[in-house]
Amino acid sequence: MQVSLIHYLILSAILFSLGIYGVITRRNAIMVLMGIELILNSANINFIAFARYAGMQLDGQAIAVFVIILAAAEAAIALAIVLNIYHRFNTVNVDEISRLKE
Amino acid sequence: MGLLDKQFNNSNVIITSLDNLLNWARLSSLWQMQFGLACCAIEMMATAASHYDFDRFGVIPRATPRQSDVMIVAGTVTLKMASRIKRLYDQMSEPRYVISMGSCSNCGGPYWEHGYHVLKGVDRVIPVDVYVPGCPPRPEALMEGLIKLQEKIRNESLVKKTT
Amino acid sequence: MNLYDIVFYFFAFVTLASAGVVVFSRNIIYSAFALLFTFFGVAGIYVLLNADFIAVSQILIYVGGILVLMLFGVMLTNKVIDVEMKTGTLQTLPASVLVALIAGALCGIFYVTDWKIVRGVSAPATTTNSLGEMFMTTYSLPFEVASIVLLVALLGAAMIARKDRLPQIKNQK
Amino acid sequence: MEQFLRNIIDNNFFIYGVMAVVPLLWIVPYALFAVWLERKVSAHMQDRLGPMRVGGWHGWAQTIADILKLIQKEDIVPTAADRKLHFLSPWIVFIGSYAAFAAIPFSSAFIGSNINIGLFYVIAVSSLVVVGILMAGWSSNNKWSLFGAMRSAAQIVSYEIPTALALLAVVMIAGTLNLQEINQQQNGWFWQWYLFRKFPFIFVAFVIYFVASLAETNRTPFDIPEAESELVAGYHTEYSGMKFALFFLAEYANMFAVSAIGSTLFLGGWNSPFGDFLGGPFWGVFWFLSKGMLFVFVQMWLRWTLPRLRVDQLMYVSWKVLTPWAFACILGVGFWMMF
Amino acid sequence: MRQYFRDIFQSVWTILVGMKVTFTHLFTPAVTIQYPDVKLKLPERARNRLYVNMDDCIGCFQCDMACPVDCIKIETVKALPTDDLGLTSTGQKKRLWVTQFDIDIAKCCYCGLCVYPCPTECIKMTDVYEFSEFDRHNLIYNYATVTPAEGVEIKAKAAEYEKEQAAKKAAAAAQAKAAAPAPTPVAAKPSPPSVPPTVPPSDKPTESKQ
Amino acid sequence: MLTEFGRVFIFFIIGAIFVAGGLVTAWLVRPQRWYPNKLTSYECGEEPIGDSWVRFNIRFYVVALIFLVFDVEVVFLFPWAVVYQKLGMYAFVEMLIFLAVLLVGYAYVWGKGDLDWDKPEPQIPSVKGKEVTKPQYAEEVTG
Amino acid sequence: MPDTLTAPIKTSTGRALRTEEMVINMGPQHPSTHGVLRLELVVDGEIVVDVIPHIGYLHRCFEKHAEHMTNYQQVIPYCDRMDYVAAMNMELGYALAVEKLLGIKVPDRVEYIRVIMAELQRIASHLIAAGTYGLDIGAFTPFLYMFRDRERILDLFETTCGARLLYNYIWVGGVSHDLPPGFIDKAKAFCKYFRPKIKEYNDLLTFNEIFVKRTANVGVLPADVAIAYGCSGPMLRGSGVNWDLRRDDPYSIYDRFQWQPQIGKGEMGTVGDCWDRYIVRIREMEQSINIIEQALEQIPEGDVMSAIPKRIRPNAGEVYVRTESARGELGYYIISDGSTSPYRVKARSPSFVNLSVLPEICRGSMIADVVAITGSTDIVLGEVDR
Amino acid sequence: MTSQEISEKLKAQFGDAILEVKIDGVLDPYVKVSPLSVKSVGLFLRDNPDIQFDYLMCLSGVDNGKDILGVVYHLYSMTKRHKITIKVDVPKAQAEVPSVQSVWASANWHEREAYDMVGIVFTGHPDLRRILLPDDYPGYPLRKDFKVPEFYQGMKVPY
Ligand code: SF4
Ligand code: SF4
Ligand code: SF4
Repeated sequence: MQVSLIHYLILSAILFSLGIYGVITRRNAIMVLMGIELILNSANINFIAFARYAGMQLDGQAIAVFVIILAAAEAAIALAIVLNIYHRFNTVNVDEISRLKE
Repeated sequence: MGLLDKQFNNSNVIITSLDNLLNWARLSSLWQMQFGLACCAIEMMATAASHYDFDRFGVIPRATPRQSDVMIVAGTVTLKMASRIKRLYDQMSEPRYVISMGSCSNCGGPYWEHGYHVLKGVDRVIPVDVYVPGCPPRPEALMEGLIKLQEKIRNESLVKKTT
Repeated sequence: MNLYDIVFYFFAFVTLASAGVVVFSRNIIYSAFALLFTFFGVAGIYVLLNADFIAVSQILIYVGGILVLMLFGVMLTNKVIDVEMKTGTLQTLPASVLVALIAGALCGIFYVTDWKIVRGVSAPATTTNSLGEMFMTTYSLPFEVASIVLLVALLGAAMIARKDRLPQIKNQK
Repeated sequence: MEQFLRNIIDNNFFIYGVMAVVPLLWIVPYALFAVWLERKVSAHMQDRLGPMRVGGWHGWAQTIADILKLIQKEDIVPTAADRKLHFLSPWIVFIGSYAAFAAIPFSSAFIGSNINIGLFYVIAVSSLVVVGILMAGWSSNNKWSLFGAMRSAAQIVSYEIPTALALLAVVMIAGTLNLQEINQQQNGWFWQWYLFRKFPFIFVAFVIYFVASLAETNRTPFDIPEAESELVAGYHTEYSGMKFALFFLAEYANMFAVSAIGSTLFLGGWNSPFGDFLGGPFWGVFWFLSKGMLFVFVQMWLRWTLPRLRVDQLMYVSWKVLTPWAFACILGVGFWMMF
Repeated sequence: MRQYFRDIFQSVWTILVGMKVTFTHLFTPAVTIQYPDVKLKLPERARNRLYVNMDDCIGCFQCDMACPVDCIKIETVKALPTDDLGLTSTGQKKRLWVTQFDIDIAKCCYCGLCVYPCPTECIKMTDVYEFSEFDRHNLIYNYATVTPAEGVEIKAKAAEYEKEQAAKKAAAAAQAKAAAPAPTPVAAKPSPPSVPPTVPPSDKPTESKQ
Repeated sequence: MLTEFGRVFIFFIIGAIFVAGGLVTAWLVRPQRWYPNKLTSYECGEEPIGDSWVRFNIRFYVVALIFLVFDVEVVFLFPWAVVYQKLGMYAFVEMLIFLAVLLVGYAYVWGKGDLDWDKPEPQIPSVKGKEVTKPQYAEEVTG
Repeated sequence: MPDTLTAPIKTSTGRALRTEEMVINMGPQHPSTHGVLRLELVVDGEIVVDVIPHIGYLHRCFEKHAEHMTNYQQVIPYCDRMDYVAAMNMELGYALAVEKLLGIKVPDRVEYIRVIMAELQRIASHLIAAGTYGLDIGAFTPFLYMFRDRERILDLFETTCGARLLYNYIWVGGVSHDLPPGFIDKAKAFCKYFRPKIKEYNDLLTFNEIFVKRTANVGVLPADVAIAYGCSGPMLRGSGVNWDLRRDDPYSIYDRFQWQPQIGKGEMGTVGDCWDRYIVRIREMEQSINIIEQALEQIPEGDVMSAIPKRIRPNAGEVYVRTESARGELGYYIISDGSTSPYRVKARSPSFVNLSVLPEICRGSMIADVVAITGSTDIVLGEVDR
Repeated sequence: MTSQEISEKLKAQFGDAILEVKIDGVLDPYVKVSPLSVKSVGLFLRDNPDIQFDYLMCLSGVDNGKDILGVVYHLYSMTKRHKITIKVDVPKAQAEVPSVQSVWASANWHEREAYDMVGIVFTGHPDLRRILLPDDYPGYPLRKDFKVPEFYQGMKVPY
């Protein structure tokens, strides 16, 4: 079967699910962030696949660039927060943190 | 299990020429472990310095034992240091060689009699290939020791020696 | 099956397999390093989709930036011998079910939808040029907004991360 | 399958494959030669002779013996180390630095891959090395390695900014990221080189690029990640034998890669400095390699002249000296081109 | 701010100055002595391996006593009146067999202290420095001209002679003072410190060159 | 059809093949005589105290954070630089704004000292201890 | 989650580490510990929280050997081996001490020869100090230049006494050989050769901005701390204390020469930083050249062996004699019980004392600074451990 | 100030704690003090404005034979430029001397060395560990009755 849009979409869907799985199941805050990165990547694949196949043209790519940039900003802030939390509570475990907060 | 772990029973042209090649490489590129103990180390530094230039033989100092081929024990080995030397020797990757430089590491040197804290010869903890006498040995003497060691390496062989 | 397909399957495999490692590995440092391959694979996918600029940006930002940041984060917050390192998981079963559902639904939707595939769209010769023009023209507002976002990220991150960082060096024994 | 095979042949797969191998044929002899050269240069700068005995004339076979010896060395993975990552990291480091050669134009007729964002690609792909180094340092479970890796990562990452900004100044004039095109634009006599245009902005950019590239390749005065007098051997402290050789090779490959980029962007790449004199694809290789080696020589020269910086000074240089000046260059070029 | 620019200027300037220095050295001839091909002539007073001219040694133990390291091991046996050991080059008569004269060159610290007290100037330091070995025991140099076997023989002879002498003396004493309590002739010759050589006799030929 | 990027990909493959080849050759040749002492971690001949996998200090981090933001900025700057000549004034002004905003951030982190690698002020030791009365040094000694 | 799994790691002094701290052993095999010093660093990231020096890896039992020798003369080779880079200075101190014990006066020529040798040795030693210091900071080339020039001094020594490193030259009551013919010319030629070389070192290393930035304001040792810790030599002078035993407690014939002790002035940073200690050494080399040139001019003819006693047998008593070795105050405390060998010899070695201040000045610096500071104290382990 | 004056001052201040003063007939004049007073003597010597011994040149542990160990302090004043030797004798069985580490910081390592070599315990020393020899080394080598151990950690010690 010729690889076409659908392949990319399914690929991104699986990647997305994996990301979601990571976000849900992992307790380590950094792991959660990694999951989020996976999700963002899968979204980007969609954008670009549409750009290529579904006439979104370069707009898709431009949006993808913005997504990447947002991802970077998000990663920076989120990791800074994680680190700060770590300094406060000496753990990056999400449950632990919510318990300690009380 | 690599080639160097093997021992062939009889030699042929391939093995001999391979032997020669590998031995040549090993003897031409003896990286020395940067490691000096006492006065002899100063002469060792002088050997590496401009006037004598160890680099001519392909000897360059490496700071980590993992990447060095020859350990030049230059100086007095004390009891406190002996276990460290042993450990460092252990950490070197094979094939590895040891040159004992100077009276002290040969057999305790001037400290052999009353040195309550001096190991009387580094060969009590690690195997030594070449002993370079002198206190301290002149740089030339160290080089001569190195050439001796190269000679020894040249004669190593993958073929099992029938003794 | 032509070369294009093979390469696609290769990258898809790299991406998914390493993403799997990221998600399922018990060792967070493995997860972090597996992320390298995920990003790389995704970059390959982008290339296949004619998005060369994005692909390279992906490598530059994700691998060179975000991943390094993550690695630092992991190394700063985890001890390998800790229990934490082997990150605990929770609600594995419900999560699996949920995620399977999501995946199924998504795939299904993607599959059944009749995408309006525009054929014959050849990629522009230089995406960079076009992208540059677009940033300057069509997307000039988002472009400037991005700068603000970045500014905020910079300030925020620096502010949050900054703490009384200097250790107390006691001059007393 | 048949289709596949035909595809391969149709696509000149082999030719491309061969083309991809060519840089390798350059890198390995070059690395051997560069190491030898470095030892000779350093020796003569220090009033000594350097390798003299191995192989006869001026020890020309010295590095060959070295590499043959490294192949014979036992490979040690400490018990405390993480074996998988320990194994993986030389791959990443070497592949990362090798891949950069894909976009480097060796001559007008030879370039691994004439991608139109070549420059951007080279910058991006070199960041793979950071991950490899971090992996090496972390997996060794050795304190010196870890320090070396951390420093290295922080350093490479910080100097990527001035590097990119300095290159950007050229890109603004060139209007393309395609290295081959950039080369073609500098055709002619040497004053056509970007180095001498828009004086002094590009010149400053060039200096910034050169300094930053020293840091990216961990050369003195920025060799703190492997600072022998502090960190023993930095991130490859625990590596022996062939794996170490790969790190070594990667380092020298990197040295050449940054030199190649520098000469392409600032010194006209494969262009002859004297108009058409000795021009053409064949001589192009010659000019290119000699310009690259000139850079490499200067790197060596600096290495044997300077002491090394401390970590905080390193960051100072990157963030407070090079980056602002690079910005200034960009703005300067921008204004120049506008008015 | 001024400091900032000053620093930058200073750095660039001093780096250039340094580069000039190294660059000029690139073209100054190297000072290296290419050792195995070129060998330096050592000065006259060079202190390297010891050499003992056994023809001149009278076995006086001076060098042994002077040595701070105790690496000289000498064993002498009184020569029989019948033996003629010859003269030293300074014309002194040798009265002792030097059955063992070992210098453990591996212990020696080349201080030269043994050289000065020697009455016949037969122990001296030479300019030979190339004598590394694969086996440490080869570094014990025995200079004695008598082989170990001969040494044993000489010792035996000497002991015999001693015994004879003692017997004679005892006899004489007994004759002279038959009544007096005989002095007990203890084992007349205090057996030489029979420390076995710490190492098997080396197969190295005795140093006789130079 | 093998695009230019396909050729790049071949470079990756060749690189990998080279590494593999090198490692395999070495594996064929080299000896392997491991024993526990050889595999201990190197720490200048001492036995390591504690593990090196400890938590590192945060100061490695802030640099990476700042870097990330600038990295992203570079991604924007490249397409801009390429089309700069073509678009002229408009692009220039737009980029000036973009840069200005970021430079504000840059100035901020510079001012706040986040660009500095954390370095404690040099600690100058002093004579201490309760019983101490600092002796005075005569001129000719300290002068 | 608190670290329940790991017991708190402790340093060798028993201090438990905080979470972010870690202990690194620098040495005994480390390129920049100048031999077999081991520094136990407690670091927080790159910042050094505490330094615990461990010495003794080269303890060669000098004092025990001295007691076991059969006569006083035999101790001299062992003195050489304490500070092997400045062996002449070590011998000189010992010879002076025994001479004081015996009450001998040595001939003038001997005094001059000793001064020449001691000063040449000081230059040789400072060359090693400065060279390895450059190495510590990462500059390789100056090290080799300095070794190259040091080799000339060694040549002078070798022609005089036959040994390159450990001379056994200065004896109780004299020296072992008279100067060889042509020595004075060669020494003068050396002085002439050497002066311009100092400028070369300065160009290449001393005033290099990177070097300055690496060493200035690092490891500041104020004068009072230096005195309290008993520092001496270039270490003390680097802290701005104008104190040189050659001038302030003159021995031998140092009062006959014109020269200036050099002190740190804080030109590049604070008084007493690493750069000051380094520059003191560089400038001292110049002063030593001055002394040597004067001595070469003034040296009288005479016999060098006349005062050597046949038998050294001092009366029971004790003496503490100190001299300025290349590293500082070298003291010999000799107790004689009236026999031919010393009852007790204690060497107060300058490096040992100088090293003890290291933890003070290292605290709160960075790892790279520790290297710089250790280098600037210029220790020789043979002398620290004896 | 001459040694005479210094010793007189000391005598006036400490009286009985000054056991012996020897100024003539020796090369280095010395004052012998009782072990327990050594720290206060040190403080006095350092802080008295006329004396100001701010520099501890050397501190040696000595085995005086006859089961007596001794500590010898060589003091110098940088400001006043005079010196004196202080001596302390302690019986081997109870070799304890107060530490002067807080008086002169340089005493720290010297005392550790004396402890290591001769086995004198300096009370009040902040960190009295062996300094030169390994921690588990048997005996104090500079005592006259020291016997070289046959083996140390499995390594043969004598030749
Ligand atoms: S052999 Fe001599 S020179 Fe070498 S370390 Fe021993 S005493 Fe020093
Ligand atoms: S040179 Fe010195 S150590 Fe060697 S034998 Fe003579 S006196 Fe003994
Ligand atoms: S001093 Fe001379 S003569 Fe006497 S035993 Fe020694 S070598 Fe022989």
